[in-house]
Amino acid sequence: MAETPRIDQLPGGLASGLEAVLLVADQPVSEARLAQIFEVEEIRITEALLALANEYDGRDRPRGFELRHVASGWRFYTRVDYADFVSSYVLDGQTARLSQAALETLAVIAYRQPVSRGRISAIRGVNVDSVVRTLLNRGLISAYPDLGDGGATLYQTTEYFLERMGLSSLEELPPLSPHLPGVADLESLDSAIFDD
Amino acid sequence: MAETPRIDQLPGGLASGLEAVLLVADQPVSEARLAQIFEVEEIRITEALLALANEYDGRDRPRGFELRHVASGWRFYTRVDYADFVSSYVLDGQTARLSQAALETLAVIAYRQPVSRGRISAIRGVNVDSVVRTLLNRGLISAYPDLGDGGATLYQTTEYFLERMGLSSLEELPPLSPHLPGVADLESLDSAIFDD
Amino acid sequence: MTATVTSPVASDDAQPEAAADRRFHLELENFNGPFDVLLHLITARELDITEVALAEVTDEFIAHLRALQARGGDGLKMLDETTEFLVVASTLLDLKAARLLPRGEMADDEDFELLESRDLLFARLLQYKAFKEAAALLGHNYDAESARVPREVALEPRFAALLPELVFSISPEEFAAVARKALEPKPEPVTEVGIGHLHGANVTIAEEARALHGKLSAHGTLDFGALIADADTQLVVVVRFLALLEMFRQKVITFDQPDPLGVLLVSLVDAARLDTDALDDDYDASADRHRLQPAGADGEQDHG
Repeated sequence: MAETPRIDQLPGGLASGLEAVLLVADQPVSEARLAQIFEVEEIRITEALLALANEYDGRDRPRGFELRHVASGWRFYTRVDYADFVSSYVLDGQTARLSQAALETLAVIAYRQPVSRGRISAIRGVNVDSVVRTLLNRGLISAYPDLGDGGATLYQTTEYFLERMGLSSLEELPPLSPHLPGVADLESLDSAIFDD
Repeated sequence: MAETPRIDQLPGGLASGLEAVLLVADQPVSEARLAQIFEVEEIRITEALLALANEYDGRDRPRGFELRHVASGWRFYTRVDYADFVSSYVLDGQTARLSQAALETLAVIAYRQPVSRGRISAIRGVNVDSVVRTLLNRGLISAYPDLGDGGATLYQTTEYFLERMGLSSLEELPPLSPHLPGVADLESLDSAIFDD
Repeated sequence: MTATVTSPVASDDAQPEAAADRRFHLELENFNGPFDVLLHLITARELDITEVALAEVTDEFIAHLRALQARGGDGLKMLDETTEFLVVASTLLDLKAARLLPRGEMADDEDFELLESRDLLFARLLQYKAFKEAAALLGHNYDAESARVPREVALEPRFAALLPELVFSISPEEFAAVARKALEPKPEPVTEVGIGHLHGANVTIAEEARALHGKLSAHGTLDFGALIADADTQLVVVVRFLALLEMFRQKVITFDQPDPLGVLLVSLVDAARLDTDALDDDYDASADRHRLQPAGADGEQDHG
């Protein structure tokens, strides 16, 4: 790139360009995609985003919005401090809480995906049909693509799950309790008893 | 109002509070409404908004967004200088066809309007947030006028939808078979799902 | 908040007289199944999960099971729940029984089996505990994130206008067909959680009883080890054991165990008494008879 990228010829430069694009984004936007749009190196995007996020957090005052990296990219969010005011403006399904049963089921799916309802039931010791339906409706889990082997439907968490949990990837999930036997052991444990 | 309003006790104060609410506002928000939300005099809202708009226009750099007063209130818009980049983001990956998911969602809205996203999700068994946004962007549906009851946003089909369908009114939509569950049944279905 | 489990009766801790009254009384609806109850019972006693005072916990657990059954309710759901509890309860009972017997040397396979079933129960309990902790973390994250709202608003008109003209040529009739399909009640997904996973796909007490009957008819007397030598899963072992208990009740066989924790000999006494139909009635809910659930229970699933 010998020429100056177009974005650098504008008064606000890359920082303002990123603000504009992220303002219309209705889902996280990856750094790679932004690099393509602005025709600059990805590293410049990363640096600019980090600087922006930093600036919003309080160069002169903490802004009402923050820039966060969740799921697979960056997105504008309202800042927690103003949650009361925001929620008095928007009241949607967003804030509906998850039941204990839903959270436990979600945890099993998050750590064991892709996983069948039978396996989840075995781990939780109860039937999970209706809870799985709730999680599907909420968009927190989805059916794993059919393997075509006639096996039971498997479930996995979605990108939206990552967003809702404020995680960038599944790797950020904290490890399960250290007392737990190794994952491999449990797999065999599960299948020894509960395979149907 | 003898007491200090809550918003003035927060680090970013009214300016940041306004940023937060306007960030998630889907349509222009009136100064009266904002005054209500923040429990301050309307004149303070007006002043704060003007100051913000001014700040975005260039105190240190022209931001990628601007705050504009349109007919019914205030809203964030992208700054026109960056329109090229925003367009290339918006157009990327857009198709001229409605996906099957979008079509089904549209059908549910057409026959059950006005209807909330939660209800559509319950009917379709998946999260429909992004599909609903696509339909909104395409002008096929619109938000039902706010009932002011703090309930979830409801959606309805638009005139443009009728035009595209070649219909002159909703009554011309072919009737569905009589065995489909009536609205009452769906109510109970929904509550069963959401109470979980 | 290390390894503690939120106790639905935690408020009782504030009252000394409630702490003294260690009797088991819980809001059943607060629990998420047998592991939840078991965990609660253990933590309520501040016991190390690996050194549970089995006898006490077992008694309370059985009491809980009774309460659960007394509660009644939707047939299939009750059956599911009850059977889940039964698995845990029977394992606990097994272990309790072993504790009551004199401690001996590890004599044979049965001891190992007992140990194995204990380990299995604890492994499952630990596993559940780990997931419960993970759930608490996720719940915390979820609630924290609820305080942030992502920007997701409709496109500004000038960008919406840029979108390629929609190809949208569907007749009203086709559109109605789409609506019909979308609004139709979805068939319930096949439940995988009947009692199928308890008995495996095709392990039933009646069948195992028939098989055991066959073996015993051929040999007259066999020790338990021989009767389960070809069992390829723990489940088959458990089911055969239950089958033997039933056969004992029907006076088909007798048991003889010369030494504590020694070899368990099983002898056929009256082959003609075996009534496997009765076993179907009692145990096999996937057979045509459904004695354990009210006739015409709603939400019955098709297992197939």
